[in-house]
Amino acid sequence: MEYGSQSFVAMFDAIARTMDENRDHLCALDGVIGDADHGIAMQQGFSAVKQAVDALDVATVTPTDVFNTAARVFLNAVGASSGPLYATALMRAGATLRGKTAASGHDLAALVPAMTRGIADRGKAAPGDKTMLDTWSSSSARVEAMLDAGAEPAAILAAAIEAAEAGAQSTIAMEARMGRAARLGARSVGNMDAGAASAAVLIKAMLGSFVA
Amino acid sequence: MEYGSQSFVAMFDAIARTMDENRDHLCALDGVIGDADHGIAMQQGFSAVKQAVDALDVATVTPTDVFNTAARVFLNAVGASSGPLYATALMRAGATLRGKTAASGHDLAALVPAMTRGIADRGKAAPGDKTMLDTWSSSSARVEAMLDAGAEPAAILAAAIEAAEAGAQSTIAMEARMGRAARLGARSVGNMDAGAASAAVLIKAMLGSFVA
Amino acid sequence: MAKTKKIINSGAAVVDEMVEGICLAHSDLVMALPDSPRSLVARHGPRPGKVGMVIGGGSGHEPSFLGFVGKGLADAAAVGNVFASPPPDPILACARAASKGAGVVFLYGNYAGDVMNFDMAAEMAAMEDIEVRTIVTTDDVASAPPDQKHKRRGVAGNFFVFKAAGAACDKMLPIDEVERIANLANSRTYTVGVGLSACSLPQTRVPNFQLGEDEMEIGLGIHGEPGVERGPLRTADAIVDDMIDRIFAEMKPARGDRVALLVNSLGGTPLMELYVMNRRVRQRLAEAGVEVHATWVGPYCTSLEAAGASVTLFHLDDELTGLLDRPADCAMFRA
Amino acid sequence: MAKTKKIINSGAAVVDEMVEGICLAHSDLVMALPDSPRSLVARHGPRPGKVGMVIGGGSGHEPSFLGFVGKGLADAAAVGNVFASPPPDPILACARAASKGAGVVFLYGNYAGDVMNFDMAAEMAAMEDIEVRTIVTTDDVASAPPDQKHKRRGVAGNFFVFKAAGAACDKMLPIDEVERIANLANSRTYTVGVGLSACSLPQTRVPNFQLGEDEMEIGLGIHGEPGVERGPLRTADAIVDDMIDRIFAEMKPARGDRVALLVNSLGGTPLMELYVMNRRVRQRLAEAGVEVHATWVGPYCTSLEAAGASVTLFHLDDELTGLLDRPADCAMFRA
Ligand SMILES: Nc1ncnc2c1ncn2[C@@H]1O[C@H](COP(=O)(O)OP(=O)(O)O)[C@@H](O)[C@H]1O
Ligand SMILES: Nc1ncnc2c1ncn2[C@@H]1O[C@H](COP(=O)(O)OP(=O)(O)O)[C@@H](O)[C@H]1O
Ligand SMILES: [Mg+2]
Ligand SMILES: [Mg+2]
Ligand SMILES: [Mg+2]
Ligand SMILES: [Mg+2]
Repeated sequence: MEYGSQSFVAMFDAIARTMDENRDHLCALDGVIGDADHGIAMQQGFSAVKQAVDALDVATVTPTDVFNTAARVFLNAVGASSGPLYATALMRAGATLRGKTAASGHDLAALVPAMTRGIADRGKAAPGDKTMLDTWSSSSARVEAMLDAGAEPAAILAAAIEAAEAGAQSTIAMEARMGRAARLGARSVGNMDAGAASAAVLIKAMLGSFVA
Repeated sequence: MEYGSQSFVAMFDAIARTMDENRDHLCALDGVIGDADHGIAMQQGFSAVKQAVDALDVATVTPTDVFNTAARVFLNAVGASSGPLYATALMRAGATLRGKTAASGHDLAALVPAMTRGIADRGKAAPGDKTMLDTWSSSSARVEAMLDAGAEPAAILAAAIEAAEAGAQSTIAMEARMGRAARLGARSVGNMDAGAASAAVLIKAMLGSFVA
Repeated sequence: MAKTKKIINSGAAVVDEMVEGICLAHSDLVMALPDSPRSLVARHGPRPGKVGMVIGGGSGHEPSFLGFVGKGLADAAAVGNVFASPPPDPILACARAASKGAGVVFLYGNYAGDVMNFDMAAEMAAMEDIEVRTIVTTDDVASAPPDQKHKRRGVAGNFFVFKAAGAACDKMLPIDEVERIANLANSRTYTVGVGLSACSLPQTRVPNFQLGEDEMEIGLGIHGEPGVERGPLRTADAIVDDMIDRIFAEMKPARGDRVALLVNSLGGTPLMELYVMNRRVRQRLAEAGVEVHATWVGPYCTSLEAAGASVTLFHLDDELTGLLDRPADCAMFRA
Repeated sequence: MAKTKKIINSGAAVVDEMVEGICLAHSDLVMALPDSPRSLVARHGPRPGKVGMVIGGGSGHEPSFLGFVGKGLADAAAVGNVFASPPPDPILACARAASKGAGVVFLYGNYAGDVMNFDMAAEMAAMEDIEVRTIVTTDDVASAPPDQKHKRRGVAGNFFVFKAAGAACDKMLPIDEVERIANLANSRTYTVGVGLSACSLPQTRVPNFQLGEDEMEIGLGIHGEPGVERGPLRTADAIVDDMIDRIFAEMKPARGDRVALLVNSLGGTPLMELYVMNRRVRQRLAEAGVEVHATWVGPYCTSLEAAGASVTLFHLDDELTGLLDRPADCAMFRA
C-alpha cells in the first residue's frame, strides 16, 4: 500500500476526533499533578490542525507539506509545552517523507522514531522522567526493533500502538523529573502522566487510521 | 417581688446565652432574604453587653444604669440595623425605671411597650413591614391589654412571650417593606424575618429570666 | 455543608486585624485614630477651609470604603463589622477629624442600618457645631422602580459619587456646592449587578444562600444577599446586554453622550471575565453612539469572595468630567 | 461535580475576547498588534536606544502579565492560552515591536513550556538580528531546594523582577546592565504561596483538583496546580509564620535590612484576608529588625478564581530601591 497526502489529512482528522473524545479525561489526569489543561491543548491544537489540513488541496500538496502545515498550526494554536514538542515532532515526521508523494507502510512505521527524536531534542527529557517521551520512546524502540527484524508494516504498526500504551502505563510508577509535575516530587508517583496518556491515544489514532 | 440591678444583670446574661445558642439559626434566616449576619450581630452585641454589665458594681448602680450601659455597649459592638434599634429600645427601657432601685413585676411588663416604641421611633417601620417590630408590637399589644385588664405580672410575662412568638411567625407570610429584604419584593414571602425571630428569642430570654 | 476556607485568625478579630494590616501597609497615606481604631483618616486629606468628606459602611467590601481615603477623595472612613454599618461613635470621630471649619459631608450607600447610624452621628456632630450634610447613594437600578429611586441601594457606583464629591471638596468648593455635585453625580450613576455564588461571613463560614448549578442572581446588592430575581446563567454577552438594557432604559443616552465606566468584580470573579464583559459593554455603547471617557475594571466594591460582577455607567457632563479627572491618592485607588 | 460558573461566552473565545476588552478599556496605554492580536504593546514604551522588554506567559494570571505593559515596565507582552505559554510567533512579534536598536530582554517565569516557546522565539529574533537576552524568574522558594534554584518556578515575585528590569530599561541602561539587574532582582526575590481551593479552566469548568474541607496546599504555583505539600488549614498567623520562616531561611536578613513586600491573592482570596496576613508579616519583619520600604497588597499574579495567597519579600539594596521607586504607568499597575 501507498499513502498519499489524502491519507495524512485523514490521519489528522482521526487524531482530532480522538482528542475531542479524550479532552476531559486528559484534563483530569493533568489536574492531579499539573495544571489541568493538557486535554484542552491537544483538543484545541488538533482541531485547528484538522481545519487547516482539510483546507489543503490534496492534489497539489505533498505529505511533507501536510505535516509542516500541521506543525505550524499546532504550535500557534497551543503554545504550552505540547506545542513546541509536537511541532518539532511533526516537522521531523514530515522531513522523513521529503521528496515523496506517497509513503509506504514502512515509511509510516518510521514516523514514530522520527517524532520521538524530535520530542527528545526539543524537550531534553530522558525516558523515565515521566513525560510523553516515555510513551514515544517505548513505541519507538519497538518499531526500530521490528524494522531491523524485517517485520511486516501492519504488524509493526499494531506493535507500536501496544508499546505506546505500555509506555504510558509505565509512567504511573514514576516520579516526575521534568515539566510542572517535577515540583511535586514524590507526590507525582501513582498517577499517569497526562502527556504520556495523550501520546498513547495519539499514536493509536495516527497509526490506526492507516490500518482501518 | 422586686427586681434590683442584679436581676437585670442576670437578665442580660440570659439574653447573651440564648443569642449564643441561636446565632447560626438567625444567620441562616437572614441569609435567605438578607445578608446572613443577624445572628452574629445579636450574639456579638449581647456578648459585649454581658461582659460590660457583669463588670458593673450592682451594689451602686441602678437598673437604669444597667440598661444605659447595655444600650451604649450594644450600639458600639454592633452598628448595623440592630444596633440603633436595640440601643434605642434599651434606653427607653431604662428610662421607665428612672429613679427606682428596683422594678416591680408590673414594671417588668411595661418594659415591652417602651422598647417597642423605641424601635418604632428609631426605625420608622410599621407592623406588617416584616421586621422585628412585628414581634415587638404583637408582644406589646398583649402586654398593654393585660395591664389595662389588671392581670398578674406572671401571667402578663408568659403571655408576652407567647405573643412575641406569634408575632415572629406572622412575618412568614408577609412581604418585606423595610430593611434589606424589601428589595426582594415578593421573593421575601415565605420566610421568617430574622429580626422578628431574634426578637422572640430575646423577649423569651428576657422575661423568662424573671419567671425562673 | 462544606465551610468556606479563609485565611484569618478568628471571625471576631478579622476586622480589627484587617484595619491594622491596612495602616501598616499604607502608613504614608492613612492612619487609624488612636482613640477610635475603626476610624481611618487620610494623612494628607483634611485641611483648613476644606469641606470634610466622611464615607463608610460595613467591612467585606474592600477596597470600599476604607481604601478610598486619601487626598482628592475621602478624608475619613468609618469601618463597621462585616456587612454591618459602623455605629455612630467611629463615624463621629471621623467627622471631627475631617471637620476644618467648612462643614462635613457624609456619603454612604442607602441601607437601613447605615442611615440610622450615620443620622445618629450627624445629630451628635451637630451638637458639637459641626455642620453635616448627608448624601445617600442609590445607584442600583434593579433594586426599586424609577418612581422609588430613593429606596434603591448604593452599590459599586458609589465609586463615581465619591470621586466627584471628593474632587469637589479638594477644589475647596463650599458645602452647598459639594452637596449639589454629590447629588448630581448620584442621579447620573447607574449600576446593575449579577451574582454567581454566595459569600460566607468569617464567623460562620457558611454560604449565605444556595444557588443552583446553572443559576445566577440578577440585581444583586453588595452584601451577598440574593438579588431581585433568580434566572439561568447566561453568556457574558447576554448578561451585559440585560444590564445595559436596564441602564439605558433610565439613562436614555443620546448619541454623542459621554460616560465613565466601571466593570466591577464582587470579589471572586477574575479580571479575565470582567474584560470579556467590558468588550460587550463597549460594543453596546458604540452602537448607541456613546463615548467612553474613562474605564475602571476590577474589584472596587466587593462582597467578600462572592462571584459576580456589576456594570456602572456614570453619565458625564462637563462639570463631572472635570471632577473625575482630578488626581486622587488613596491606599487602594489612584487617579 | 458542580461546574464552576463563569461570566464568559465560550471557553474557546475567552482569551481573545479578554484581550479585546483590555485594549478597549486601556486604549491610551496599550494596543494589540494588528497582525498579531495576542501581542500587546505599550503605546509609550518602546523608544530609540532603549532596551526593549518583553514579558509573557499563559492567560489566567491577570493582571500578570499583560497588565504590566506600559511606560516604565514592559514594552510588550505575549499572551498565551489559559495556563499555556504563548507560541513563538506572538513572542517574536513582541520582540520586533520592542526592538529599538539596543536589544531586547525576555522575562518570564520558569516553566518548561515558556522556556521552549521563548527560546524558539529568541532564535527566530536572532535570525532577524535582534539581540535577545533571557532572564527566567525563579522566586518560588518552595518549589525546589536551594541547591536547585534554577529549577524553581517563577510566581508572584515576577512583579519585582519585572519592575526592576523595566526601570533599568526606562533609565536607558545598556542591555548588559539590564540583564545584570534583572538577574540580581531575581536572586533577591523570595515567594511562598498557599492554596485553599482549586480553579477551573473555562473550557471544562471543572476544579483542577479536590482538596479536603480542612486542607490547604503549601508551596503552590500559579496555575492551579497542587502544591509541594498538603496540610491542614491553619490560622492566618500560622500560615504567614511558615511562609516567613521558609523565606528567612534563605534570605538570611540582617537587622536594618530593607525589603519591599507583596501580599498577593491567587484570585479568590479577598483583600480582607490579605491585610490580615500583612499584619502578621509586619510583626515578623519588625521582630527581625527588617524595614519595609514599600508594600503592595492585592491580586498581582493570579490563578483564575483560585483561593489562596502568597507572600513575596524583595530584599532591597540601594540600586534596587531606586529602580523600584521609579514611576510606571500600565493598564493594571501604576507606581
Ligand atoms: N521537557 C519535556 N519533554 C517532554 N515532555 C514534556 C516536557 N515537559 C512537559 N512535557 C509533557 O507535557 C505535558 C504537559 O503538557 P501541557 O499540559 O499541554 O503543557 P503545560 O505543562 O504547559 O500545561 C506533560 O504531561 C509532559 O508529558
Ligand atoms: N427600619 C426598621 N425597623 C425595624 N426593624 C428593622 C428595620 N430595618 C431592619 N430591621 C430589622 O433588622 C433586621 C436585620 O438586622 P441585621 O441583620 O442585624 O442588620 P443589617 O440589615 O444591617 O444586616 C431585619 O431582619 C429586620 O427585622
Ligand atoms: Mg498542563
Ligand atoms: Mg443582616
Ligand atoms: Mg448586615
Ligand atoms: Mg498549561
